[in-house]
Amino acid sequence: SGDSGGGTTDGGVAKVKVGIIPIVDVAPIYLGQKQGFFANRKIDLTMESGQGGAAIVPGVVSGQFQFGFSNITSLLIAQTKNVPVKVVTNGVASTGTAGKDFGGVTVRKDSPITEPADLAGKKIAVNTLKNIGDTTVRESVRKAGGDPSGITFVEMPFANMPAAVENGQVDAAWVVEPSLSAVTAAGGRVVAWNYVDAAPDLTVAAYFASSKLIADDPDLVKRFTEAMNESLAYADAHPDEVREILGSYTKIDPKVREALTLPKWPTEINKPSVETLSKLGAQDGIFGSATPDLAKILP
Amino acid sequence: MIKRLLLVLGLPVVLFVTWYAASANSENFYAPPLRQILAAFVDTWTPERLRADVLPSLARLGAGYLLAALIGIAAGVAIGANPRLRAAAEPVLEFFRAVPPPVLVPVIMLFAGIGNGMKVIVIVSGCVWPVLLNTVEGVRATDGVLADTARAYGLTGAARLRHLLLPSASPQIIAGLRQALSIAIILMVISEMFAASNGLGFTIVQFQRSFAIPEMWSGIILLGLLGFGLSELFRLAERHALAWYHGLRDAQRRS
Amino acid sequence: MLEVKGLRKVYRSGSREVEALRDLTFTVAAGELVCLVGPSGCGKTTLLRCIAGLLGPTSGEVTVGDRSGLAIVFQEYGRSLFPWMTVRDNVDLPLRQKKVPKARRRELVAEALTAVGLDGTESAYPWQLSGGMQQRVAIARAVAYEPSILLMDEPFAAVDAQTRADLEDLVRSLWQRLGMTILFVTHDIDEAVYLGQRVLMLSASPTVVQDELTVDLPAERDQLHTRADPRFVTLRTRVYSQIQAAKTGTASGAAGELSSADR
Amino acid sequence: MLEVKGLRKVYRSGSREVEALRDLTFTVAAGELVCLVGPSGCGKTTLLRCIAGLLGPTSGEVTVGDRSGLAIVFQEYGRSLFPWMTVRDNVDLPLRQKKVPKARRRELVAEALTAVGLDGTESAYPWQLSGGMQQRVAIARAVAYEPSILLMDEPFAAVDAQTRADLEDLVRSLWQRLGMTILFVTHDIDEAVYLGQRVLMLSASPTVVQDELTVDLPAERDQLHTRADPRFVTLRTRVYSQIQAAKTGTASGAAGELSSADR
Amino acid sequence: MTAVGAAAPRTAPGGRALLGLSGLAGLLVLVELLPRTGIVSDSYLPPTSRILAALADEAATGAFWVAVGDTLTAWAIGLAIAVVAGVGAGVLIGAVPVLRAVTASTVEFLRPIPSVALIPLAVLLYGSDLGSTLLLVVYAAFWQVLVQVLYGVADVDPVADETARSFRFGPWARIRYVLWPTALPYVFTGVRLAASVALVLAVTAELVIGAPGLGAVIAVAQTSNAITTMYALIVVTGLLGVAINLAARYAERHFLAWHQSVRGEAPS
Ligand SMILES: Nc1ncnc2c1ncn2[C@@H]1O[C@H](COP(=O)(O)OP(=O)(O)OP(=O)(O)O)[C@@H](O)[C@H]1O
Ligand SMILES: Nc1ncnc2c1ncn2[C@@H]1O[C@H](COP(=O)(O)OP(=O)(O)OP(=O)(O)O)[C@@H](O)[C@H]1O
Ligand SMILES: [Mg+2]
Ligand SMILES: [Mg+2]
Repeated sequence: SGDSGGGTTDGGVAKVKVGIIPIVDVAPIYLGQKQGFFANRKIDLTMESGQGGAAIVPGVVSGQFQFGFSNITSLLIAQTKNVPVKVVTNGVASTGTAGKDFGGVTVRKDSPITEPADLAGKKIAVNTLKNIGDTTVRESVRKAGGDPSGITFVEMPFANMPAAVENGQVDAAWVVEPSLSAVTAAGGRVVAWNYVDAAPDLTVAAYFASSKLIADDPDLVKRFTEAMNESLAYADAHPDEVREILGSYTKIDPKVREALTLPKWPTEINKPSVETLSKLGAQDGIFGSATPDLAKILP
Repeated sequence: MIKRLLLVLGLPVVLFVTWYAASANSENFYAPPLRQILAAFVDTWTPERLRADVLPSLARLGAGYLLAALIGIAAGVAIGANPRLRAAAEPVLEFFRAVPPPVLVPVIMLFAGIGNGMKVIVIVSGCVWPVLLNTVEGVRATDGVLADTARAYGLTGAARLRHLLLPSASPQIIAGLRQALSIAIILMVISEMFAASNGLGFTIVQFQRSFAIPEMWSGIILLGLLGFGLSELFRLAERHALAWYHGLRDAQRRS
Repeated sequence: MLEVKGLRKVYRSGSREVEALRDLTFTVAAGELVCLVGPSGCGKTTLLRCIAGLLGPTSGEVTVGDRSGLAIVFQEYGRSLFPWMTVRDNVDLPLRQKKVPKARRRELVAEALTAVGLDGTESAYPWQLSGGMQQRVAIARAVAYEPSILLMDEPFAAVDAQTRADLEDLVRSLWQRLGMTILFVTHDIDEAVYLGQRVLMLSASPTVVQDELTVDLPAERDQLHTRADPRFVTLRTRVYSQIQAAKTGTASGAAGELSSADR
Repeated sequence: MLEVKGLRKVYRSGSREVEALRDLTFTVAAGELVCLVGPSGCGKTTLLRCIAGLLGPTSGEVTVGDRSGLAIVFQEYGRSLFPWMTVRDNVDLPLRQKKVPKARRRELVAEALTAVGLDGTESAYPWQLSGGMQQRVAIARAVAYEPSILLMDEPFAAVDAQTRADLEDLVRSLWQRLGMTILFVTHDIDEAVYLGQRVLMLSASPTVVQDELTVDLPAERDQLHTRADPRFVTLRTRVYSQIQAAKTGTASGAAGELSSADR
Repeated sequence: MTAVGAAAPRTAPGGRALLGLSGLAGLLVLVELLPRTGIVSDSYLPPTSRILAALADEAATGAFWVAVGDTLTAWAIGLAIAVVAGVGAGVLIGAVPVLRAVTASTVEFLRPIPSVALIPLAVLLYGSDLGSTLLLVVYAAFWQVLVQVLYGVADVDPVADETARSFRFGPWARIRYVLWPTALPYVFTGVRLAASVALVLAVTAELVIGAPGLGAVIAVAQTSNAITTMYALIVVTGLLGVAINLAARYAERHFLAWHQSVRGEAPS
């Protein structure tokens, strides 16, 4: 079925499906939908929540979804394999402030690890191997003067990390909100702010579309991008509304929702930070022998 | 021999040729031409790769499967032979049976950590069911006259188990073991989606995530080949273990 | 010793309810050989199952000396053999359960199979044998067991006349040699009279003991002479008429009188 | 019409090889009632299976007029009944397969069950019946089918003497009424002589036709008088001695001469 | 001396249900005690009481019931397709020896391919609609039924089959009256296996792909670190499994009343 570029149009209104992961990062699109930024541009938005790239990217490529949400490193990998997708606008970015970011490397209260360099040679949990987590954590260690080559990364869902750290199954875990709050609430400490260490104001994720849609229906892409940018800006300016909207599509505990650290939602993609991620990835060998062509993946 | 080879390979060859032809000009990123997949197969599954990824998987698979067979048969006999126990245990077992492994894994991780033990338990947790259910049903279906004979001659306890219940349930137990084999492979893949750093399932999932689609398909083909190879082994074992049964069933059919 | 007192058995399954046995009372002394006859479906198999402890009575009581020395030959011989075992193993298994030493077991198995005329089939599976051969395996199994109580449910139904005669003599000689208690169900009236010290006759359903008859033939019997004995003929005629009475439902009173006068 | 020519059947399974039938040749004319006797394990069941087309001969030939009108009562009566069907359905099913109209089917089923004495068990399952009752269900099924060729493998082995006599008369009256061809395997020599127009005697393994005997008794037979007929006694004695000869392996020559002089 | 008196009454059907409930109750108590005694931290495995409270909260929302409905719909349709296809193919393949020989290797090749590996394919074809859930459900459940049917068909009693042949039953009648009833107990086991596999895959597909249903709700709970809610939802899938099994058992008692396994347990 449908590789129909802009979805079915009904009185000029385009039905648009967006593949997202139901986490804090995508709050702007929900907020924007609520504020009518998409309806104003004749976009009838539906969110399809998947667990990650494995479900979202094929959906976008085949036209089942018009847009998707993915972290930058995954998109860079996709580019090296010539997956026909392209970024349309920014998704989410690091706050750039150590101590106040939405993700970091945590350890148990009584852990001997106190600074990033201590992570060398340890076992660290990340949500996906060979992706943005491990490359940026290595960079933190490297910058602190440690040797990242001996680190063992273990893959597990964020939700499991607090327990794994607590039980000593791993020495440290890279977690993001809301699991980060759970760890610190249980007395865990953050020893490294990997996003902050990797690059200033790191762009973490972006919205993308298939090359086919971009070629066939540039107007829809333009309208979506505008609406998205408006949403991003609105979210950045209204943290309270963000915390409120989280209650509608996540099950984050209301108390945690009030306290958790929100990310930044700039409308511009921080190109140098993407270049850094590309360099880090290449350094860690996650692109194989290829190097991502940034011009082909970024707008 | 040649006839058997023809029977075994006939349909697969036809299907592969069809696939090859149908996909030759495929533009779809996720459904590449078989040509590419086969090329990727050769490049990917080098002997080192097999040793590093397939061997650990097979070890976990073997351990999980054997454990599941043991538990399934032991518990199945106990439950099948004892209606009260069955009444008490069945709802709890059905409860766990309905919980999907991907959501069960985190719970298992709580208790079993993240090492090989966890993966083996995940395999067991999934493939014990067909063995258990079939054993229960097989034991329940033990012929009444035969059971009476055993009782009359004082076959109780272990002897009853060894000489009556197990052999008479064996056709169904074997059916369960057969089912469990392919489920074990499936769960091997699922278990390696969590906290793994090597293994066939892990590798396939990595390929999937890194958009190495021909390599991913080659991994799926390897899974299929693995399943086929194991089932051939199984068939040989079954021929041996159920010789009496096949003889009995074929006795009059062969004319 | 075997004692059945007021035994009643009702089968209930779903809405169907069958009173297989109404009220049975009789005893079999230790070392006695008693034959049991009765119309088809009157509850003979049910009775044996109750005696063997395989079926609980609905009411009444069954007392058996020592069940551990009890062997039974089922009417459904085919289904009572283990299809996954060879003939030898089928006969051997109960002996192993009884912890008979290996050498003795080998001896017993070989003897029993020879006695029933099954030499050379030791390593065949039951389903490779003819019906009569299967039945003889079941007999051999019981015989090799050297039971103190032997229950046999139409054990010779599937064998030819000559083999049947041989097996009858086998049962009598075993009985005399080992002094066991035997309860023998048969449809063949001549066989009942030829074999037994006593013949118990069951009525048609609702089943009670219709009559019993002491067989006052000499202990030494043989196929030719015993069967030609005029006393034998009288006895068999009496059983025959009793059974016919049972089938047609004639009250057992008169006939019962007749035979008891005979004892 | 039924013709068996040079029939040989060897069972092969694994290393075991059994020559069940060596060389059988005989014919049964249309509408004839022939009884078949022979020692246990000599291949009678195997022969019936070959005739019914359930088993291919190793060599030789079996010609049967029209197999579509053939019915068979198996020796393993218990296993030949479908446990998932009631007695009524077991008897009815072949008729449905034959596309007999419903009303007629109901009639045939009821008649057949009454004839074998099983009124009132229509809605029971086979495993709720006694051995003899199960066997009678199998007989009723064959009888209701109104076959043109009827093969019966020890069909009365599990029923009591009186029922057996009744069933014997039933078979003869059906045969006379419907004019079917019947091949009847039995171990009871009296039964063979009482029922048949001819008795075929098989030898022990290696199996050949050892002898055959024409039963020159009047067509109207009844249990009391026929069995008392001196001719009957002569005939049964002859069959008995032949079978004994077969068992002990005596060459069939002399005995064969004897009986052929008799024909 | 051994004496047998009147038969002791066996477990009545009501008693059976009671036993089953007590088994479940035991599990609940265990889960209550594990965290309470500190064997595992209650933030990772909350006690039964908290899970049940969360379950009650969930059950009060309409969205929850919609999700349950979605999951059950996908389950029922997927299972129905898998059973019909599995039984049909199984009987056909089982009854025709040549077909069996020809397809055996292909079946063994396809069977161990995990549904999860087919997720990209499913998304490619159906996005995150019901279709992709169904594809995964049917693919996984089909094999369960097929293999059971194949073994069941092989279990036909030769004497019963010969009886049918001797009465000139056609192929269809032999399947209908001999092969099918023999295979039925195996089919029941197959359907029970398939029913839970279908449920497992319906939830898994929703979890990973995000098709609407319980799985999607679980995914949200997981990413939101809402552990208690997650367990509550797992309990729901488990309870669905118990309910499905109850229905299967009921059907079995009805359709297999003649079978040794059922009649053997009738009170005697
Ligand atoms: N499992 C059962 N369920 C219900 N009824 C049964 C069951 N077994 C036997 N019966 C009934 O009990 C009665 C006695 O059966 P039983 O097998 O004891 O008879 P029998 O004397 O051995 O007959 P036969 O000589 O034909 O073997 C019969 O009417 C039979 O239908
Ligand atoms: N399926 C089989 N496999 C191997 N051997 C068999 C098989 N069936 C029968 N036989 C052998 O063939 C021979 C003849 O068997 P068959 O059943 O025809 O004898 P029968 O004359 O019917 O005997 P009975 O009177 O005891 O029923 C026997 O020696 C038996 O062991
Ligand atoms: Mg009986
Ligand atoms: Mg026979």
